[in-house]
Amino acid sequence: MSLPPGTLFLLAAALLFAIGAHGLVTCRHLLRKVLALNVATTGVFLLLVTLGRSGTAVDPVPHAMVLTGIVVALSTTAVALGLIVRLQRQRP
Amino acid sequence: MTAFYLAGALFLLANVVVALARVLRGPTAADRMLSGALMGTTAVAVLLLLYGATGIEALIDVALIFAILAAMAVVTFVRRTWPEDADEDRPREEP
Amino acid sequence: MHPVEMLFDALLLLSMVVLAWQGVHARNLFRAVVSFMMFGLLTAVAWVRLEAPDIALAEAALGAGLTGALLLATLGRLDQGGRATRLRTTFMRFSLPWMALGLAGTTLLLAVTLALPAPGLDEAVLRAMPAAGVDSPVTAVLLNFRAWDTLLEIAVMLLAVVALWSLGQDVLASTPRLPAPALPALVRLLFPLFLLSTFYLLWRGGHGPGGAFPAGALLAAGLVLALLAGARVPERMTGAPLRCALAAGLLAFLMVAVGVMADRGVFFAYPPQHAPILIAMVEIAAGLSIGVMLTALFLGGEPTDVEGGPS
Amino acid sequence: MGLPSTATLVVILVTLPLATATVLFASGRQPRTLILAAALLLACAALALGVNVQLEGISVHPIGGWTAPLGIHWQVTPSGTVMLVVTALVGLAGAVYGTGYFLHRAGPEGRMARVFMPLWLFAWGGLNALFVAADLFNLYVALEVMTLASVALVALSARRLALQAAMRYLLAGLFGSMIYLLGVALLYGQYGVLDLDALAAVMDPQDPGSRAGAVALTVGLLAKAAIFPLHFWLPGAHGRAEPPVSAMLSGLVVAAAFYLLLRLWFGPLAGLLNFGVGAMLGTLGAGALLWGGVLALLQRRLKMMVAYSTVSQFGFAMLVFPLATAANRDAVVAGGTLLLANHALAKAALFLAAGTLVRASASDRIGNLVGFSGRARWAWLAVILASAALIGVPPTLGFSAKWLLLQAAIAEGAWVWLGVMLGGTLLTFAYLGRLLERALLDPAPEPTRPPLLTLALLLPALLLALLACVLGLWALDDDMPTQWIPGS
Amino acid sequence: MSALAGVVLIVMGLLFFLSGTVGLLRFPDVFTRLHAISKADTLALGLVCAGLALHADYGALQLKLLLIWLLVIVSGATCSSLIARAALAHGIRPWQR
Repeated sequence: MSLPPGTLFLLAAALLFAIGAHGLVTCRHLLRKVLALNVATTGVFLLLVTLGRSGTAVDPVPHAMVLTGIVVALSTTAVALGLIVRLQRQRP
Repeated sequence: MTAFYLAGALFLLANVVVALARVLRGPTAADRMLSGALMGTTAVAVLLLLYGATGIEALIDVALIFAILAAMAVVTFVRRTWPEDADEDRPREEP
Repeated sequence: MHPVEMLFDALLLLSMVVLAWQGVHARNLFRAVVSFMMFGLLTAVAWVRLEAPDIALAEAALGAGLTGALLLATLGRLDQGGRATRLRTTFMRFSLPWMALGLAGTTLLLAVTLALPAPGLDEAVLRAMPAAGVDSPVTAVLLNFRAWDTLLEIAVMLLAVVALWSLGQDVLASTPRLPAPALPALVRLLFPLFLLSTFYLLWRGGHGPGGAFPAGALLAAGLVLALLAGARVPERMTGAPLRCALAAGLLAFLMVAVGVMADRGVFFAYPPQHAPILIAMVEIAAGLSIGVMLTALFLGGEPTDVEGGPS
Repeated sequence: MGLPSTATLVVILVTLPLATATVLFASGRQPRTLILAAALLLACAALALGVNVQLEGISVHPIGGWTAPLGIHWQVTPSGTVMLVVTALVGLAGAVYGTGYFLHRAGPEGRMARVFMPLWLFAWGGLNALFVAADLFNLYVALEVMTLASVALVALSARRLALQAAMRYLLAGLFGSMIYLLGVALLYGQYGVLDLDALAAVMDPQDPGSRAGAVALTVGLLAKAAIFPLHFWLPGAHGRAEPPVSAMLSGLVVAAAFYLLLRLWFGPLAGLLNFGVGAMLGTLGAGALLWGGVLALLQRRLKMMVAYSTVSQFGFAMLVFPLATAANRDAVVAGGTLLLANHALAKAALFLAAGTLVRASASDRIGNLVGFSGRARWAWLAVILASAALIGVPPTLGFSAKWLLLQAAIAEGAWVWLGVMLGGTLLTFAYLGRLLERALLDPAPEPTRPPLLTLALLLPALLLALLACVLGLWALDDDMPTQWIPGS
Repeated sequence: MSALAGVVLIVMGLLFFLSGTVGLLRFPDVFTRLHAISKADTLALGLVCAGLALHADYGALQLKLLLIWLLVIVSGATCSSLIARAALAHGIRPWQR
C-alpha cells in the first residue's frame, strides 16, 4: 500500500468531474443535465478539499470555498429546476 | 478499538452497497425510496462508528442532522412526487 | 494509513462514482434522482473522511434535506405525460467519442492533480487566528478573512429567490390527495427540534463546525417539512414581512460591512474588541435569512395566497 | 474640495447596487426617484474613480485589513476602471430606458417592470464587484452573481423562446463557472494562493498545475464570453431578451468575461502566453469573426442580427492575444480594453435603438422597419452613430482601439492577423450597411397608429452612441495611463 | 467490562443491519420490505447507539445518541405508514402466499 495520500479521492474527483461533464454534453433531458452539472461540481469540490489536506495540516480556506460553492450550486440548481418546470408548463 | 470501529463501518458500507440492487431493480418507486431510507439509517450508523474511530465530535452532529432529516425525503416523495407519478419500471421518457 | 481505512475509502468512492453515473444516466428518471440523493448522502461521509466536518454538516443538511426535496418536488411538478423537456442540440448523438474524451481527460486531470504540491494557506490562517474574533478557523475564513465572498454568496442566494419569483407565482401541486394522518403529528414533534438544532448549530459556529449555512439549511428543512405536512404560509407573513425576512441577511451583512468603516475606514475591518459580537450578529442574521431563502427556493415562486401583492 | 478617496468610491460602487436591489425587492415597489438617484450616484462614483485613476494609477485595497495571501484585495486598474465607467453609463442608460419601456404597463408587463430593476441592479453589482476583484475565488462568486442575474433577465418576458434561451444560457454559464472553478482548484493546489498579484509572483510556466489551471480558467471564460465555438447560447439569449436586457448582456456581461480573460492572460498567466497559445486564441477569434459576421449578414430579424454581431465583435477582440509581445503589451491591452468599451457603448446603443424601432414598427423584421421619419429618426441616428463606432470610422472610440491593434500588427509584421482584422471590419460594414440600406432606402409604411416614443426611449441610445463616437478623441490623448493591467 | 458489552451490542447491531438488507432484497413486495427496513434497521441503530453510549465517557454525548435513536424511531414509523398508505392508494396489493 504505497499510494500517496489522497490518491483515491483525487481519482474519484477526476471521475466525478468526467461523468458530470460527459453527462452535461450527452444527456438530452434537462433535469439530467442539471444533475450532471451537480455531479461535476462535487468532483471539483472534492478536488479542492483533497488538495487542502495534502499539505502539512488541514487548510480551512478550501473548506470555506467549498461551503460557499455548495450554497452557490444549490441556488443555481434551484433556479435551473424552476426554469425547467416553467418550460414544461409552457409547452403547447 | 479503532480497527474494530472501522471494520464495522466498512461492513455497513458493504451492506448498503448490496442494498443498492433494490434501487436498480425497483420495481415500484416505493421500493427505490425504501433503499434510500435504508441508506439514510445506515449513514447514521456509519457516522457513529466513524466517530468511535476518530473521536471527532462534530460527526455526532452530522449523524444527528441525518437523523432529523431522515423523514424528509420520504415525506416529499409521498406528498409531491408519487401522487401523480407513474410507478412502473418503465422509462418515463421517449426513447 | 490503516488498510481497513483504505478499503473503506475505496468502497465509499466506488459507490459514489457508480451512484453518480446512475444519477446521470439511469434509464428511469426517478431512479436517477434517487441515486443522486444517495450520492449526496455518501458525499457527506466522504467529507468526514477528508476531515472536513464543516462541509459534512452543510452537505448533510442540504444533501439529505433540501436538495432531495427540491428534486423530488420538481419531479412531481413536471408534466407526467412522458414528454420530456429537452434542448435541441446537434452534437449530442455520439456518446462514444465523448466517453473517450472523458476518460482521457480523467487520466490527465488525475496525473496533474497527483503532481500538485498543495502548499495551502493553513499557516497564514493560523497566524491570523488570534485576531479573528472566533475560535473556529472555517468560520474565521468565512466571516472575517474572506467575508466579502460570503456576502456575495448570500447575494447569489437572494438573487436566486428574486430570479425564481420573477418567473411567476409558485406552481406547487398544493393539495395532495393522499391522507397522511401521521404526518402533522410528526411535524409537531420534530419542528421544535429543528429550531433547537438550528440555534445549537449557530451557537456552535463560533468554536467548532457549525455556523450559518448548516443552521439555515436545517431551519429551511423544518419549514419545508411543515409545508409538506399541509401548513400554509400564514397570510400576515406573506408579502412585505416575507420579503423583509428574505432580504434581512444580505442587508445586515452589508450594514455591518459598511458600518465598521466608522472605526478604521476599511471595508469589513471589524474593530478588534467588537469582532466576536459583530460576527455573531452577522452569523445569526445570515443563518435565519438563509433558512427563509432556502424555503423560498423550495417553493419555487412567490406564495400565491397573497392579497394586494403581485397582480 | 477634492474627490472622495478611491477606497470610498469602490465601496460605493460595489455595495450600492446590491443594497438598492435588496431594498427594492423587500419593499416590493419601484420608486422611480430612488432608482434614478442610485443609478446617477453610481455613474458619478464611476466617473470620479476614473479621474482618481488617471491621477493615481493602479491602487490596491485590502478588504477587512487582511493582507495577501490570506485576505481578499480590491485592485483598481485603468482597464477595470474603463469597464466600470462604461458599466455605469450603460447601467444608467438602461435604467432610464427601462423606466420608459416597462413602467406604465399592467398585466404580465407589470410583473416585468417589478422585477426588472432589482435584477438589473444585482447584475450591475456583480459587474462592479468583478471589475475591482483581484482574487480568483472572489471572481468566481462575482461571476455567479452576474450570470444568475443575466439569466433571470433573459427569462424576464416568460415567453417560451425566452425561457428556452435562458435555460441554455444558464447551462452554458454554469458549465463555464464549473470549469473555471476547476482551474481555481488546480492553481490553488499548485501555489496555495488566490490573490492575482501573489499568483503572478510565484507563477512558473513549467509547473503542471499552472498550465492545466490556465487551460481550465480559459475554457470556462471562453464559454462565458461566448467565443466561437462556445457561442451557441448567445444569439438566442440576446436576441430574445427584452431590449434593455440585451443591451446590458451584449454590452457588459459578455465583455466582463472577456475582460477577465485579458486580466488573467496579461496578469498572472502572462508567462504562459507564447506564440502557440496566442495563435490558438487568435484562430478562435478569427472563426468567431467570420461565423458571427456571416450569420449576422443572413439574419432577417433586427435583434438577432445585432446578437450575431456580438459574436463577431468578440472574435475581433480575441485578436489581442496573438498580437501581444513583451514590447507592445500595454498598447495591446489598451487596445483590447478600448475595444470592449467601444463595443459596450455602441452595442448597448444599437440594442436600445433597436428596441425603440421594433416598437415603432410593431415588427422586428428588418424589412418591416419604419423609415427615417418622425421621432423614429432619432433612433435611426443612434443606429448610424453606433454603426460608425462598431465599424471603426475615425474619430470614434472603435477607431482608436482598432488603430492601436493595427499598429501592433504592422509593427510585428503579423499580416495574417492584419488581414483578418480588415476582413472583419468589412463584414461589420456589410451587415450594418445592409440594415441601414434596407431600412432607409426601402422603408416600410408607418403603422396607422404609431406608439408614442418618449424621450426615455430615444435619448439613452443616442447619448451612448454619441459617447462611443466622441470618446475616441480622449483615447488618442497622450496622457493615457501606461500600465493598464498589473503584470508579473 | 462495559467496553466488551459495547462491542457485543455493536456487533449485534451490525447483524441486524445485515438482516434488514437481506429482507429488502429477498422479500416479495413493498409491504414486507417495509417491515424489514423499519423494524430491523431501527433496532440495529438502537443497538449501535447503545454500544457507543457504553463507550462514551460523558453525559451530553449519551443524550445525543439517545436523541438520534428516538428520532430514527419516530421518523421510521411515520415514513413506513406513509409509504404503505401511498402504495395501497396506488393499487399495489399486498403479497399473498
